[in-house]
Amino acid sequence: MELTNQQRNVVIIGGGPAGIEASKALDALGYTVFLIERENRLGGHLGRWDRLFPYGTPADDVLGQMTASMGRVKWFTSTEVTQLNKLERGYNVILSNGLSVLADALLLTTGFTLFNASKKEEYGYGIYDKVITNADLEDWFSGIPVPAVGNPRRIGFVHCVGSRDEKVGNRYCSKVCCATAVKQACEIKQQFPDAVVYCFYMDLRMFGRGYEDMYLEAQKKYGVIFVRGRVSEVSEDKDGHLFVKAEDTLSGKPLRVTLDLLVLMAGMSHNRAVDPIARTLALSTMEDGFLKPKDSLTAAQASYCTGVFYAGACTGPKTLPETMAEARAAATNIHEYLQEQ
Amino acid sequence: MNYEGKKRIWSEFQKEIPDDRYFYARSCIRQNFNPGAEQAFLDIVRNRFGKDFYEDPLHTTCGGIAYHSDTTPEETSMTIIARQFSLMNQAGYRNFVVSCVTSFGLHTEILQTWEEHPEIEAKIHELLWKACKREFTKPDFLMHSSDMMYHYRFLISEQARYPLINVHTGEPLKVVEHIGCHYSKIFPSKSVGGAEYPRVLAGLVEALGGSVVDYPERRHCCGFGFRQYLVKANRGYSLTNTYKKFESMEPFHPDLIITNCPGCNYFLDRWQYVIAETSGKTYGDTPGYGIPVLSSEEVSALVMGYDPWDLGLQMHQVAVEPLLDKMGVQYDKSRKYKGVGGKDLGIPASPANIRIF
Amino acid sequence: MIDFGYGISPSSAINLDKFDRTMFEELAREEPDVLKCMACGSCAASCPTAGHSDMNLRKVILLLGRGREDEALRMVSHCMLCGKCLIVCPRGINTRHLILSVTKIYQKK
Amino acid sequence: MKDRFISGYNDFVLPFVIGMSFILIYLAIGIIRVIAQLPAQDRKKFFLSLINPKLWIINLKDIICDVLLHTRIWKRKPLLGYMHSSIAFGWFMLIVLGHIETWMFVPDRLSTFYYPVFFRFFVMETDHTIGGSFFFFLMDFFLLIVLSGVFLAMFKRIRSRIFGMRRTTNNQLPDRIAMYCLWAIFPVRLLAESFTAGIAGGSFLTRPMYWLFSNFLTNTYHILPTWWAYSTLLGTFFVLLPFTRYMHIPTEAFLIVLRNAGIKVSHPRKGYSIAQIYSCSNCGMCIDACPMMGQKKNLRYATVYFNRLLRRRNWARCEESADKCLMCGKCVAVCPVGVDSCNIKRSLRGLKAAPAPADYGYFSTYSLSESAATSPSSAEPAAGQEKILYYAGCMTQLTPVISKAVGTVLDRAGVNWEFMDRDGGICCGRPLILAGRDERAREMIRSNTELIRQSGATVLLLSCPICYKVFRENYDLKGIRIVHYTEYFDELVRLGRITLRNSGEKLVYHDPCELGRGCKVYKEPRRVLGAVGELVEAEKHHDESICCGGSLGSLTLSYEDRKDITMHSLDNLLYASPERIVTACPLCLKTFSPYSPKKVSDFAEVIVQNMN
Repeated sequence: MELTNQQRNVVIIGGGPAGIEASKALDALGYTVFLIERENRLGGHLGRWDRLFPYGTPADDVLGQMTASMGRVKWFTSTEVTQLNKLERGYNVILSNGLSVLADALLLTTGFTLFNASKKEEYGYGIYDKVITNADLEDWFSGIPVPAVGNPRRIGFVHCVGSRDEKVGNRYCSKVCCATAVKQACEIKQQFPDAVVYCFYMDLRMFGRGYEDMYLEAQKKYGVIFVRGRVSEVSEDKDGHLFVKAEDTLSGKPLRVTLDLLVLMAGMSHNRAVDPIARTLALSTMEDGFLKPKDSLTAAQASYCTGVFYAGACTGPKTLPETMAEARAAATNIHEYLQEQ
Repeated sequence: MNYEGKKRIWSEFQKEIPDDRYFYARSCIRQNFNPGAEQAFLDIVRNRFGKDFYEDPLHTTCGGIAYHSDTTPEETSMTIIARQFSLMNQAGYRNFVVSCVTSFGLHTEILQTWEEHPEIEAKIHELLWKACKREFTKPDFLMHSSDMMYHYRFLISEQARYPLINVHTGEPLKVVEHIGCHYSKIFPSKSVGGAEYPRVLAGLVEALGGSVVDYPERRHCCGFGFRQYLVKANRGYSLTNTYKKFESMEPFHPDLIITNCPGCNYFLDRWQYVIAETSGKTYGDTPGYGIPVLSSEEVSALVMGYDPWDLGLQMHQVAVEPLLDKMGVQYDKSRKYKGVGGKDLGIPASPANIRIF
Repeated sequence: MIDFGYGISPSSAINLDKFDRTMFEELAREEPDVLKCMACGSCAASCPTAGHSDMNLRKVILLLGRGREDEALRMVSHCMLCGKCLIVCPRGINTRHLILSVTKIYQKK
Repeated sequence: MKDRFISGYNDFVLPFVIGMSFILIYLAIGIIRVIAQLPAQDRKKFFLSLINPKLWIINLKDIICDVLLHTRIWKRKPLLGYMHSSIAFGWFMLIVLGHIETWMFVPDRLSTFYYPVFFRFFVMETDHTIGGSFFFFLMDFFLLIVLSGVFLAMFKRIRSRIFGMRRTTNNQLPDRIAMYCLWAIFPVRLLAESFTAGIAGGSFLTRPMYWLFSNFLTNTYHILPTWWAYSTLLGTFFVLLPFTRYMHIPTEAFLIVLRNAGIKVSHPRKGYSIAQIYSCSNCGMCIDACPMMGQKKNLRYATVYFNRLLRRRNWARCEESADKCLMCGKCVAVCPVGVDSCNIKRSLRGLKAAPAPADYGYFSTYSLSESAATSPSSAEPAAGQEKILYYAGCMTQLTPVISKAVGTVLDRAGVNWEFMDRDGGICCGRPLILAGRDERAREMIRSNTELIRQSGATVLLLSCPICYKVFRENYDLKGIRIVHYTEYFDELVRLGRITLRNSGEKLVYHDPCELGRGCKVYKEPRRVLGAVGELVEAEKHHDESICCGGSLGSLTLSYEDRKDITMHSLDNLLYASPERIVTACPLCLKTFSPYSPKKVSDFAEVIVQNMN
């Protein structure tokens, strides 16, 4: 018996940008789409960000535009997958709200979690009052009070916190932190024009269109000072200021500076919430915990498990445009897959 | 500073410390510089707390200084240490406690090496047998004496006669805790509290009523650095390291520095004299005197009411009298330079820039 | 004072807390392009003095921004003003005039 | 012809006398000051030149050609040339003829210097003589010439393009007043002479005017007022003169004498430079010539304004202007007066340079490159055989195509040569000289001279025009021939040591500033290129070629602004639709290459491609 598209169910786990984009695409193809989000609203990390690099687009605008019309997508927030069973064809997904769905295809858009910066003990996140993360600073930009920010005259940004760091188990580059740091450095200069802002970087990975211009602007317009060298340790002095040590690798000399605020550019870690699902479905993961696609070039959206697809940062750090593109690609892959069934 | 944050990290670096029955290995340099410290340690654990700490007269140096000075290969140290373990086995003990941080670091390193490379351990069994016809088994637990002080900190505070409180102001004494590099920087998981915010001395100081000074260069080496001090051409480097630490702690006006390492104790103490005599500068709460530098055992003993001169505190360069006065410790000034049975040890020459009494 | 045959050596570290930025800011006003340097090293690589002196324009810019004026000026004193760095700079910094401005501004010291 | 008044005087001459006295005193003081400010050596040169009869002849010729006839402008823009020479020469002739008339008819009045100027007022015609009519005719004729020039000048103010000028100088208030005076002087003189023609006589211009006016005016009433007006205009003009562009009229002759004496600029605002900047007629020819003028914002950097600012000692703006200048030398080339503004700007850069300490101690670590020092050909050349030392220079290190091609040509020609700076070398010193730091450049010159002398070479071959200029002008390499590769290759071709084939490719040759205007090498590269392809000319070429924009002369020009100049220069080169642009300078090559729609090649590269 030939099933219509509408009679086929696709369950998408994770209501971030990838989930939203894929759900709309699949909905447009006529499938019945269930979008499951753990948090109380759609958007994922995008919902916490204030403005986006490289052009400073407000994240709310992007998210608003994305969620403006969700079509017939059945989306559930504050909902988790409680049980997942592989059937002969498809999957039975039981949700925490009691709903049970027979899914013909499953799309994992579970994204990432922000690296827990307190793991880098030497930076003192959670111990020193004036050390915050990129996400904390985004909160502050959005108007949420962050007392640590205060009225700083000297500000530092530490790139690669929890990225390119084998000691914390993350050997990879998180891709977005360099651009985020430069963006935030400019934004904080807008707020505190007289402040001296330092960026401590290992490499500046300004790979995207418009990123290099942003970097140039940070240098020339905002006078952000770039120091090539990873911060090695942070201490608090008697007055609660931060005493920072790094090597200025370009001059080959140790560098010391006292700061009023230090922003740690926490990178992307794999989302542990996906681990139980991966175990249940016996999905392959990589050594750093991210899900392993069937082929990183030719089948980047496919898993080793029939009917299970990936999109976005669940397979590794991605920028927003990459995530969106993957979501649309996954929708196409799922469509092809369902048509062949 | 968020204390809760520190507690969260401390909770990740805890180790099991057996309460009793240890084989004790001394520090070769400390026996000479501050012999009272080890004597006090044994007296406290044995006589005050009634614990079983065995000390074998046949045990030797671990060879750590020679090893870290690049004069002997690791196998030499391994064999020496294997012999210590053999002595421990012979005496019927399973727990090993060392007095010296370098020694503790070396023991830890060797045990870890053997664990990763059993073939090396097998070779050492062979070498030990060739050298002195001995067999050994590894200890169940390896501890540093400061771990024991930390472990017994509440027993100590129960018996405290002079807690680390300034009797004139009622304020806690400001204590700089300095951890020897080899205690936790090599293997943070083998320590109490880890390498970044070590808990071992901070916990002791808190239990004894003092407050810990957290100054920017707290992680920094005391300056000993083996080759840095031992090779005279490098000695300025050693001194500069220590100087950097003192400059960093200066604004906090500490009353006392507590260390867990014989080398650190010595260098933080003696370099204060050299800094004073070359630059005229002294540090600490009492102008002109410098900051007394005591080991965790000495501090514990002092708190428990041991006589400072019996403890051998006159062996330290920086005068302890201002500290004793702040703690309210009763002492006889005239006994400071008297040896056993009132023997006159002679009064040292007075330095120009740092007061000694 | 006693001479022990060794002593406290001065720190080689760059201490940004002690760096008075006024002079560098004056330079940046006169030569805004100095801020554009991305330390690629093209200038230093093509410099005809390379291998013969310690002149390194990339380092000059860096050191001026780190409060090491003396070192930077020593380097600049070797410059022949030939302009090769100007030709190779990918950010289009007017390196020749930058060098002249450096000597002019820091001469006031 | 005889005196009308016994006294030979009328009050109306006073304004003229006052003005004339003022300007003569002013000029006398000025000349003394300039001479006093000259460096002792130059002063000596100047006085020696005054007793050199050969120089007298040259001075006279130059003064007649440049000051009176403006031959330089004639060559460039005939109409503009006519305008200038009609006023200058015409006026000069009026003065001369006035004196001749006075000398002929009332010789005892020659002692009063106003008399010849107002000759027609002071005399009456007693009888018609051929001689008298002849002079009357000449006077009227030259007045007509001057008037035609004045008319053109007025017209030029409105429509400058007709004279081939896109932009003209914007005048200041004193300039404008003086200009109106100048415009009015000759028509008023015509009126005055016309009204007086009934008494003093006249010729084809003044007589008919007299008859015409007498029909409706009582001429006698107007005689005195018009002469008053004429005298007042002259007086005003003379008093204003030092504060206006017209100061060039008396200064230029002095400049010519100084220049011919061999004096060079040594200070931007003293001695020779004063003569230079006061000789600037503010004609504005340099505005259109300047390659920076493609951008309106750069108009203020035109040399004419620089000269004006320097006259006013506006140091800050002068410095800005001097630092901006590309030193391409085009403004000097087109200047009708030949104001040496590049060197004035250079000396200003030097004057304002921060006294930075230089440390060139490391020069001693340079040696002749390995190959030059050890190759077998470095042995003493056989008698009569020249030994060539090739110095590529800094910039050529960035364009290895040039040095490689030069090497190929030399090898093919079987020349005994060495590469002086294969592994890099000391800068030639020209960039420092361009920046006004001559003192510092001297160390480079000394070290390079030593290296070259050591090599035992008889010929120093250069491919970089920047180097070429400095080696020619600032190095003392007696006994060693200094030659640019364009010249040398031309020689090789003519000696038959290399033969070329003509590919028929349409080539355009770009004259690098330092080679063309700087060293006057124009024909050699063209001759060689003509043999390898069809050589076409750019719209502006030779002396008027346009700088590529990459010049090291400018200190402050941003690379964005340089790009505009490059595009402008490329447009000029592509005027005759060539297939390829050929240049003979590494900097031009490097500057043009990224932006040119047509392939840009080096001279040597083209030779190699077309060598048999």
